[in-house]
Amino acid sequence: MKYAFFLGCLIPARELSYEVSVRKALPEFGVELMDMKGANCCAPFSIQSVDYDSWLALSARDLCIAEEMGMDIMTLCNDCYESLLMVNTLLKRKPELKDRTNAILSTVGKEFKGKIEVKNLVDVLYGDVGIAKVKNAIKEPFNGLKVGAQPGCHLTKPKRIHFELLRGFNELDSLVQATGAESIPYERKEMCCGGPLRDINDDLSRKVSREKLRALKDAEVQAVTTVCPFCFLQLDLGQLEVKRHFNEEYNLPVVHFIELLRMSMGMKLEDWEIKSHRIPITDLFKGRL
Amino acid sequence: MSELDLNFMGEVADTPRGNGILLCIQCGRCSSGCPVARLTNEHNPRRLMEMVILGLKKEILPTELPWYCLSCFTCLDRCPQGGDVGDVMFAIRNLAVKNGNIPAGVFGQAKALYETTRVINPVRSALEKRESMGLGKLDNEGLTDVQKILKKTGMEKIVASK
Amino acid sequence: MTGKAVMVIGGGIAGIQSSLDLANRGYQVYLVERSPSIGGRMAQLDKTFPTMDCSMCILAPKMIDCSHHHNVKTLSYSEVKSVKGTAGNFVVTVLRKPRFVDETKCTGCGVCAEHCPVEVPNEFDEQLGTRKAIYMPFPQAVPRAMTVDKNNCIECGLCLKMCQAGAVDLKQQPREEEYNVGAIVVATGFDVFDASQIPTYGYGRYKNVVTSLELERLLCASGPTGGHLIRPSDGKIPRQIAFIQCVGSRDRRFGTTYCSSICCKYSVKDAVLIKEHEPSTAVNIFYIDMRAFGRGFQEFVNRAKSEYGVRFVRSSPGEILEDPASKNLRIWYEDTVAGRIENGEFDLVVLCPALIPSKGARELAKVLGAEIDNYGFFKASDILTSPVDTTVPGIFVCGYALGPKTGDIPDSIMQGSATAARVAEILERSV
Amino acid sequence: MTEEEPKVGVFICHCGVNIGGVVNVPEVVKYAKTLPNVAYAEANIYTCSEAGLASIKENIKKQGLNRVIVASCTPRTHEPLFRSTCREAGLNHYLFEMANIREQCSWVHKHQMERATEKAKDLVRMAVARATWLEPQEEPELDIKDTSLVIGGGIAGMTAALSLANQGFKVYLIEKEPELGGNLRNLSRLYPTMQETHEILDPAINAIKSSDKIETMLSTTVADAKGYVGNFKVTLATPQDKKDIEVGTIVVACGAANYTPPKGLYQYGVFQGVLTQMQLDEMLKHGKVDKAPERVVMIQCVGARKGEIRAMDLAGFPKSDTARLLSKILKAKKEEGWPYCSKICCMNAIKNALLVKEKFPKTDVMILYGDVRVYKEYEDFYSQAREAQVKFVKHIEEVPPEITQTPDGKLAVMAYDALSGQEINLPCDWVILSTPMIPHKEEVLLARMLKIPISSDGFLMEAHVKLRPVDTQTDGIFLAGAASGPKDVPETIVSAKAAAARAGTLMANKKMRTEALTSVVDEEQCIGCGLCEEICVYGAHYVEENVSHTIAALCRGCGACAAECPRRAISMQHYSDEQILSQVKAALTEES
Repeated sequence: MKYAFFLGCLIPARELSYEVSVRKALPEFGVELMDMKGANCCAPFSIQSVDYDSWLALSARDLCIAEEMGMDIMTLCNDCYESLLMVNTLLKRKPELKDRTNAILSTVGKEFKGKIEVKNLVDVLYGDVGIAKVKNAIKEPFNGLKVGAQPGCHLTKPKRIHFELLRGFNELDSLVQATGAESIPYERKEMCCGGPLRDINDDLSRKVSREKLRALKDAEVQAVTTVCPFCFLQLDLGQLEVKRHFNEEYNLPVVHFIELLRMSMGMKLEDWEIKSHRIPITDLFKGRL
Repeated sequence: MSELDLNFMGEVADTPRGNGILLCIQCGRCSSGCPVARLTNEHNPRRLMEMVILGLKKEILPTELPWYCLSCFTCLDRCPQGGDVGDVMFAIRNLAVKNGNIPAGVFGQAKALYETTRVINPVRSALEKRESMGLGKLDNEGLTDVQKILKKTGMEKIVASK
Repeated sequence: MTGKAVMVIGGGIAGIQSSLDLANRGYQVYLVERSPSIGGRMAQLDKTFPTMDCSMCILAPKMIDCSHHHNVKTLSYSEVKSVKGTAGNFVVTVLRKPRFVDETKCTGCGVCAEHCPVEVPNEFDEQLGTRKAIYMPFPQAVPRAMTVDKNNCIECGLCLKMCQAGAVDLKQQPREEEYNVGAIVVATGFDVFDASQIPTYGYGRYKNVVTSLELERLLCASGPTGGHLIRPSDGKIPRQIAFIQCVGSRDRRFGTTYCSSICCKYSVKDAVLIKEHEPSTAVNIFYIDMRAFGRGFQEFVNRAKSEYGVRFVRSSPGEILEDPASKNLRIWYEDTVAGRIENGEFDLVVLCPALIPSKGARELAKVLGAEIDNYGFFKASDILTSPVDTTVPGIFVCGYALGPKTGDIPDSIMQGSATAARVAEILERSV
Repeated sequence: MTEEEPKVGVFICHCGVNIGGVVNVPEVVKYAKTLPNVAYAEANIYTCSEAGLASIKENIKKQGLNRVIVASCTPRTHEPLFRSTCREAGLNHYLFEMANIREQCSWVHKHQMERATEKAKDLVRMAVARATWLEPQEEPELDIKDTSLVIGGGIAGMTAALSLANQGFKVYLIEKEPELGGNLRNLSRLYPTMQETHEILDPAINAIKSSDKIETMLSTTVADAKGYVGNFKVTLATPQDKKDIEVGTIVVACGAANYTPPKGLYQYGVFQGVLTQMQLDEMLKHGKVDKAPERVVMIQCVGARKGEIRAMDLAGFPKSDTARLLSKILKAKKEEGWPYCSKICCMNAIKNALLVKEKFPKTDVMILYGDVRVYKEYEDFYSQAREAQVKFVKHIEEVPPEITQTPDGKLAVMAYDALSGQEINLPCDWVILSTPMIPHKEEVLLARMLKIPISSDGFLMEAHVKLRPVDTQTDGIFLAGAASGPKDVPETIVSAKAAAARAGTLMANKKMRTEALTSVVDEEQCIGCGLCEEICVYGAHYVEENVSHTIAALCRGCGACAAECPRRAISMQHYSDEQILSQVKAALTEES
């Protein structure tokens, strides 16, 4: 299984451990990640807010690169996934949009044909690799660790697009269960982490992440796992910000799901990766680091 | 007394992703699920749609009303009339930006995209860490293409304006 | 004489009215009803708006008139299989499903049901109450005969032994009968939108979220709780009740974009009823447009507000969450007039679902060769000038088989009579 | 008193919990057995169910009962049912009496169980007392003429007339205007299909003209109406002369009128640009518009849904200046208007809004509403309007919009948007008022002549709002179209065909039985003073050779003549003095 590996910009900038974990864990399942030469940013929320055509063209350009590589794209971040998936779906369904985008892409010698699919880490692990394979790759299961899984908005919404792909957060839940941990239901699981408002309205962004942390705390989870780097940032770094601004302590360790998976497969996290978690995870994952 | 602009609703409806404004029946399913609306009365997607229908252009475009939205699409999934509230918010933001109302954060990301093909770039220490890990450098080969595209779509003017 | 015979398919109030008008006029009527008894949806209701008549009290006399009428032959527990021929001379094959009880002998005494060991949810009570494998859907059923539900029956034969009238015959076979009629009237009624298709309302997952039809059964004297309104989860009397309008109606996601026309009216009626039963109960109606149209209804809403203190909130709630311990429901909504996002705790939530075509209506339309509209209801040949004609000459339609074009019971009745006029018009001319 | 001893059977109903939940039914049964002449008594769960009826029939035969009492619910819905059961068992159905122990006992004394049971016993005792005096009656039989009179040549009247003609009956169709068409004539298009009105009217008018069974008389009204079902004698006032006709049934299709607001309401009649929807429709139809309007504002529910200030939830008032607004609300006195929602004005407003948009695409149309009360599949029509950029704004109805005129002659509407709390000022060219359908004034005269009751809001009253929507209290007279309340075109046509069916059924049977409940004159006692003829509202008495006679078919059994007669010469069949006095005596005897 080969994928055009769409890294995005937040992970290489601030969450290297996510990239490293993916590069280490996925080969175990026979997944080959081919780097996308010259890929540009997926044009997330901020760019879509500025200009519609730029969003279509920029996302479509990445889709063209993957089409040239002849492989489906695999994204890690929810924003990249939503942007590329939406454009891929819109251009396939609406010929007038496709022509409009190809008119812009022609200036850079690219043409969108709509030959590939857009997938994210959960799709690949749950859909293509399959739960059974994931399960028997687990060497040291977490036997009942109480984990709150934060799917992130664009993993499951807008349903209108995802609905046909029958995607929901129960895929992430079953992956978490596969590692031996227990995915604890908590109120307002579908709610946003507040990420997109960061740098636009930090006060509100913190208030939303605080609601999320409060709901997780009420459900008495021992750790939080995320798929989207924005959610990770909001819930991990966010706990420090919430402590400073609202003087509330949650100390909920937050880990990327891929790190949880690596640990359950018996791989050890390196020191710098452990330090990159602002909320210490050392005592929770003793013996596995 | 606020002055009403007759064809503001039409303008939003003709902006890409803005057509949903014509279907809104003001039922309130979107606003009660909106995470931000539950935290502050400043933001209410339903009331914003109502203000667009009324034509309160001056109360919306130059203000921070368009910039409370998380684009988490909870509203869009709940709208019974296919009003696509989430999409209409993007249309309103596009019009706000055309009117010169662009938050610093958004402008920063747009500028970074124009200069480095990425909206967020690693600090130097993170770059060195990557090289030491043997993960290679982040390539900007697509920069000329990105700039050509932004020129064609006219977004270049917005980025270069400030 | 075929010219003087008519087949009415569907034994609800519309079908009954059409049959009565035709029979009183001298036509031989064959009334085909798929379920064990005629009466249709109206039989399930407690009271009707705006007069607060008890639904069964004004329906039962008509049901009995219909079944005792010398010109009406009721074919209950039967379905139309095939139709051949044209207006004035149709040949209809009707499948008489085996009810494993001889209708002529059975007096409906119910002794067999007392001894039947099998107990299953009763469809008539919207699965809230139970019935035995040998059962009668409701006390005033017409025809007054028991029916054996073979896929739940364990063939223990107890009913056979206990029946003094010797009416039980577990070997009964389905049989097909052919009827030669001059015209056909379709009155197949409606089914209720499956509210679980809106997951944020939790219908099917939260016990205390019920549909308005289930509420009617809870309020009805012959219902599973004998008319006492209690919470399905713990049987307590609800103190805080919420009605939510437009669940499925006015919704593009499910193709039911129409307004079902009666939900605003019956929820005000139910609210007033509940307030009469238990004045201390707080009743809230969440609506988008309070569509109490037509004579007498706005006054009814005003009285509900001022006299009974029913609270009307202009809002369609976003989501409902259940407190796992108390099974109470927290509704998140925005009072759009006050412009405030609020959440309230309720111990019973009633969803007012859209009315959709009844199961089998599409297949019947195919059998009849009649067109259906884009909602799946029977298509009127001309909405304005011939509202009760289908696209097939000689076949007419009345009641909610016509879909939202039918408002409430008086509309069904008027359409029933109108089909009688149409039948008379074409058969008079031909004879 | 009939020859054989009265043997009374008493059937007491539980009606599930409705009666059984309050009244101790077994105790009442036991008590009934102790009453004089009671040969049999039993309780049933639902006497109106087939089991109950079967038990009555069985016991009439087995116990040889010649009187039957059912103690259950209201005779209004169930007396015909129990009477036909007695008839089927061979017992004259006037030897039957009901005691209402539900509406008049268990439902009203829900919280005093013992006293309710005592009252139930009293009611049964009274019924048994009366039963002993009951006598068999024969119902007069009438023959029904197979011609029908349809009053009103609008779409309702024409549809009814055509349907009756197609059913083979002769029809007189009269219309007070010089041409057929009624209200639809001055409408340009019809919702929801937006068909031109003449596409509907012309075929109907042509069919009427070419039908040999329909005799149409224009500019004709009803001068007087006498007679009874099957034999109505109606005098028509035609332009030339008076004409008498005899008909079997009458279909009233006189339609409804449009409410014209009083001068000054929303400046109607004061400012030139303030019009009603009908006037706008006419203007659009005849193209009398020179300059395209920049904006049109429509106001819903003008003169409708009034009667009391709606108890809107003012607690949740938006943040704009509450005190000033509350004072305005209190000042908005109880406006003159009709209490009901006339259900066609929302659709009519949307139709006109779409017509304006079609003719002048640039014009901005805004509709101020309280609720958008489209219904049925018309919701798609409402969506179509929104997609055509018609703006729907829910305004605070307690503060009626104020219309002012700007110096340049334009109008300005000031209103409050309930959904955003904004005070909005809308400069516009026209203000269109959506007004309800209201009853005709002439209806009152027609109703008095035909003895049809009028409901509180002025429309003709149907026999039962749910189950007999096109019948009236007077047998043989039916209602079609807007005469019995606002209706749109499809509903009008359905009600017209229904009225035609009901009238047709009656005339097809050629014969009919009517209630035996009429007055009877004892000719020895009667001195021919004529007081009874004077008092009788239904004209059912006439004096000949100074003896008074009853017209059985006309008599509604109200008893006014019997009460008025100084010689006590008149008695009411089935309600003789002895029967009623025995009930009174029974009621007063102390519980033994």
